[in-house]
Amino acid sequence: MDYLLHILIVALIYAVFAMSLNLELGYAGLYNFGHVAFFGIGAYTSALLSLAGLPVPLGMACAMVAAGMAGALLCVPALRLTGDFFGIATLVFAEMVRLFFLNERWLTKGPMGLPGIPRPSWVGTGIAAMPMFLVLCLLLTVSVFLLVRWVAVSPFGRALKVVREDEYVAQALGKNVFSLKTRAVVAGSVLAGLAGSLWAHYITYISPGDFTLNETILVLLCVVLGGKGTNWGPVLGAFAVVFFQEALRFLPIPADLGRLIAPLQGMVYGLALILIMLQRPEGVISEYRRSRVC
Amino acid sequence: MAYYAQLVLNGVIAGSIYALFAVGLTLVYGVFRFINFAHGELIAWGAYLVLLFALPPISLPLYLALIPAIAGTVLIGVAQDRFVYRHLLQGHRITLLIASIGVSYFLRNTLRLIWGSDLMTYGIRPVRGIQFAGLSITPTQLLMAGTAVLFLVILFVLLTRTLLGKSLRAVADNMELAAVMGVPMQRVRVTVWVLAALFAGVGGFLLALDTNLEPAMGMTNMIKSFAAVLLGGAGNVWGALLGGLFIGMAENIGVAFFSPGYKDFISFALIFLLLILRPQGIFGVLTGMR
Amino acid sequence: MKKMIFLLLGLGVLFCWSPGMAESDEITVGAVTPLTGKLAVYGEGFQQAMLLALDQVNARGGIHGKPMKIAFEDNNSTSKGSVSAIQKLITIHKFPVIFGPAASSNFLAVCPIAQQNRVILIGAESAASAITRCGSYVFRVFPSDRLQGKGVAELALDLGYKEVVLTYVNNDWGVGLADVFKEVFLKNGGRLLDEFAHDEGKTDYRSEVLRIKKNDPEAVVNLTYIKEGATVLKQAYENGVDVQWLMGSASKSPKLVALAGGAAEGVIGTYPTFSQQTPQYRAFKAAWDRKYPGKKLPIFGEYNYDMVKLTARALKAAESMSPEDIRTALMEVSKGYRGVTGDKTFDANGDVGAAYGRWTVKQGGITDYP
Amino acid sequence: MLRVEQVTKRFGGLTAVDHITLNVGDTGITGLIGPNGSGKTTLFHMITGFYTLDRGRIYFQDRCISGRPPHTISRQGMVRTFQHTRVLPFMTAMDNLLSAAPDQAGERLCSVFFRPGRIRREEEAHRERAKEILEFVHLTPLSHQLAGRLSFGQQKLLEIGRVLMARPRMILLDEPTAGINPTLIRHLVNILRGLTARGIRIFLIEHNMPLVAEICEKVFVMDSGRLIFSGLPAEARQDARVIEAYLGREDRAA
Repeated sequence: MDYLLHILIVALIYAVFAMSLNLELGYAGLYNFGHVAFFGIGAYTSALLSLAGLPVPLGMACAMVAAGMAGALLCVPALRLTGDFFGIATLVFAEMVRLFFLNERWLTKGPMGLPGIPRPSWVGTGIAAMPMFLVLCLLLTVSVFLLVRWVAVSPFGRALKVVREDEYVAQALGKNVFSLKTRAVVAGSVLAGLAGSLWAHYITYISPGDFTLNETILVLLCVVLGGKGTNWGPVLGAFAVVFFQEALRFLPIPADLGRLIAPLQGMVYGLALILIMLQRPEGVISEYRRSRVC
Repeated sequence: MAYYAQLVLNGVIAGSIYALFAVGLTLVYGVFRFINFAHGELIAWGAYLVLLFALPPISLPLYLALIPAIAGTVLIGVAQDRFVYRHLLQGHRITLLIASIGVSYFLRNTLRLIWGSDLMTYGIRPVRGIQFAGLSITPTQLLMAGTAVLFLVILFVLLTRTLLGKSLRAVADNMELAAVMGVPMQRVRVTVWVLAALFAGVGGFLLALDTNLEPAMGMTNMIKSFAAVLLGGAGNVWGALLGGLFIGMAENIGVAFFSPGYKDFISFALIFLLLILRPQGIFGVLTGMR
Repeated sequence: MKKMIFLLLGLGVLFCWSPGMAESDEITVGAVTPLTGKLAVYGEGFQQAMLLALDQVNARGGIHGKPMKIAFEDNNSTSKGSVSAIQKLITIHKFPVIFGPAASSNFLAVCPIAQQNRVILIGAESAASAITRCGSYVFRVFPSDRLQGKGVAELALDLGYKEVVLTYVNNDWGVGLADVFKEVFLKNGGRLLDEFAHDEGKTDYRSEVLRIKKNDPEAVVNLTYIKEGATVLKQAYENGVDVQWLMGSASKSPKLVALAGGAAEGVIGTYPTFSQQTPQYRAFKAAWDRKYPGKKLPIFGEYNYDMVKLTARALKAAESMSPEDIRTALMEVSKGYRGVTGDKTFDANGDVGAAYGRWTVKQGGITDYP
Repeated sequence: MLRVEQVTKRFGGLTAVDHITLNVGDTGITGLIGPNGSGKTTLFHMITGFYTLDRGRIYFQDRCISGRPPHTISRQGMVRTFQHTRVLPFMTAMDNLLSAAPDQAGERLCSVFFRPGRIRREEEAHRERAKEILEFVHLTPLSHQLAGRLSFGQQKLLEIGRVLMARPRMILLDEPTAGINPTLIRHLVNILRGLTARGIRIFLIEHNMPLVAEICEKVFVMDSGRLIFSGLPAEARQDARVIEAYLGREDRAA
């Protein structure tokens, strides 16, 4: 069942991506609408380096570093903004990054994209590599999950939540809000870079069109549907979103109505989103459920 | 010289369209504090409904078809509120945002279900632009800029001179306080959506008149319209106009100096810089709605 | 919680339920088609043309008496969606033949997957020259960019335009074509006054038009799509830019004229040609009008039609339904095959040759340029 | 302890705080009173670094703190509450306190990964202290309740507990008794007295005059951004300018 393997790999990569966003959105309360930029930076860095002959693991490490640095770079100006303004600044930043990929052809080959990105040599090539790639993704996802959880329950995670709940209180209690947020964004970007690099090595072809606002929206959905600010939420959300999208392919609709299928699917998708937000806005897993019991 | 003057003029026209879209967004954002992703779909629906009434079997002339079309758009706008947003106003803002993404998907795909994805047009013949002092402008463009300014003036008068407008501004300032003070919340809410949909519908019609119709036509200009909102200061009507003009001019003048592939990049970079240098919006000091 | 379980169960059932796998009394091939997203505009037409060919195949007894079917998978017009779609078609349904997605970037994303899985991938509208090197299982009935880029350059030179402005849509198709054009044009003594990309999907190209006007060229080579092309033409007309427009194949559509009106008058372009006088074309046109009365022929519809017809022929000729046998058969039946779009003989790389014709807009209609 | 010298804050044309100079010595509880809009809260914001100064300087324990960001000032031992209670509603009472512990090693990402032992020991210690403080403010039974679900008065207490957790040398309280019932006020007064006994200095804004007279050893009175009186509470009641500020607005306007 290579198809199932494929979906699992995609879901795992999205889980990493979603967890990285959750660090910013869920824990630190930062509305990052440009998270795909770091995914893209990770993907391009890793792809370009490994195409240039660097070993894949080294490329992935560089991807994380590059994404993290980009995150830090964004923070210096953008974190002076709060709420929606930060959101729009990040959104604009992501579009700028995409346009850079699109227009700097000497580096990225522009809209032609980068084909033939190698996979790590030890996972093999072609279809035979799928199971090993799944193992790689699984290992990385589990490590990221444990890492994020470790951070979330640490005093650092708690301080982030204070910042999320009330920045003034955080300052009054001696928290350096700017520094905390910066570290959250950098950590989130590093993990997004990892997800992006996994993506590039899995798909083996990337082009600027893969890193649009739509991707940000998708990963935002994963986080919010699953439950932001929780450990399992983003993972669950990523699996739900990926599986739901794939499941739509299996809806038995007669081929004659071909023209109608796609819009109908889109309508169902939209309607499902609206209903979930109306019925369960805090996501499948609620951050506060434990306390509600007592 | 005429070259640069023409670029500025093009920027002004493009900016007035951004502004027309931005006003609806800024009203909704000012009162409900969320970015309505589905605003672009109101724009598209406005344009398509005109087409519906202008084509057989109804075959109204365009300017007459505009009336039922705008009414229909307003209906959709109010329905958005009635069935979705209204129930979410108490919750987290990100919930509203995601719900509006859902509404956007739903409306856009409904559009595609009915009319298909193909490009459509009102079938207006292109005409030569009016030449004036070396500048060229088409009647449609004049109409666009004129409508944008006219609507903004009407809106400004509405907001500052009428009781309803004043209540609206009160709600934008502080929703809870306004409710306590006896501002008719229901009416204000409906008014905001009617106005937002009205602007979107008219804007969509004008955009389609200038170019063509496709289901994603509203989406394309959305990011910049929202940037215009923020540049002008959220909830500030004049700010939205100036913000829109600023973005329109920036990207058009940029074409002269950079590769047009970087057209968006220029305007985005400027938005980014401005956000950081003047987070209260470039025109934060001007008094508008708030 | 209960709801969740039911949901999961429902999903599980959906996954296990897969059409076409159990039923062996029909021959099904897969198709990755842009039904949503930015290419959906074209996807519908591709699909209709494929279905038309399919009807004809089945009306003549299908494949050895078994009806042929096409399972369409949407790709969202993205490379990610294309990969997902082809993974499903290959691994769930195990179709031996898959019709690839439009847009070269999407096609290039799925090529390696098809090649590695030894599944035949056929494209009907992907022009990028890189596809030539995709591998032995990848075919296309659409000629490579190289031919067309050369064609446009020759067109400009033939018409005596030595100095032109070049603009192209900023995507894989436009950039690829522009590169070939530039190479050939410059080598043959041409000169570019200005060269720039324009964004895909914009509604306002007035400043780009102005940049053309500033250079005051006699001719502009505008390699772009229908929507962008129509908008540029219209806004250039409004701005009083009167130049000879030279365009590519992607904007050759009645839609261009419908959108740009009089502004499209006199445009000259190249397109991979095929005679509209052949019996094949006339039969196709008649069949199209019967099945979709009142509908204009979609862009690249003829290629999609030929692709399905040719595949059906190969399926009939193949010794078994294994991709290897079908591949051999495909090479074999293509030799000298004359479809609607002309000679479809595959070369060793799975490419076809083409003669490039020239089109022009005259009195609101698209006709051949003499 | 705290010296404010010639500080001024303007908002557009309005001067909210006008050349204020005051010295909060080593007194247990000091009050800051004045009519609404006289600039008391603005002054608090300036002292704690939330507002920048247009001019003047502020010294805390003889170190200049003006121009420093709020969190640095807080770390030097001057911690404040807000006029409207600001607990962290979606965190438990316990977490509210724990998050206020000063100088936590666990808030540095490196230590989170590389010094887990030290963090565990620190957390243990903080937890113990938080329990003591909850006991002190009588919130022990509610320690695992979400702070947002506590009653208004309980939130006030939690806020004071949270300030304590930060190990302050001086606390700035902005209207600590606003909106709470008399019983709770007594409770609060006891807590404040307990704090001064521990050597913590308190500077508070208060409208409840009898209470100010009861607990404050010294008061400052502000009116329209100016300091009009400083001295003993009992003297303030007799001071003509103070009386005028509270009652005689019309006379002055005329």
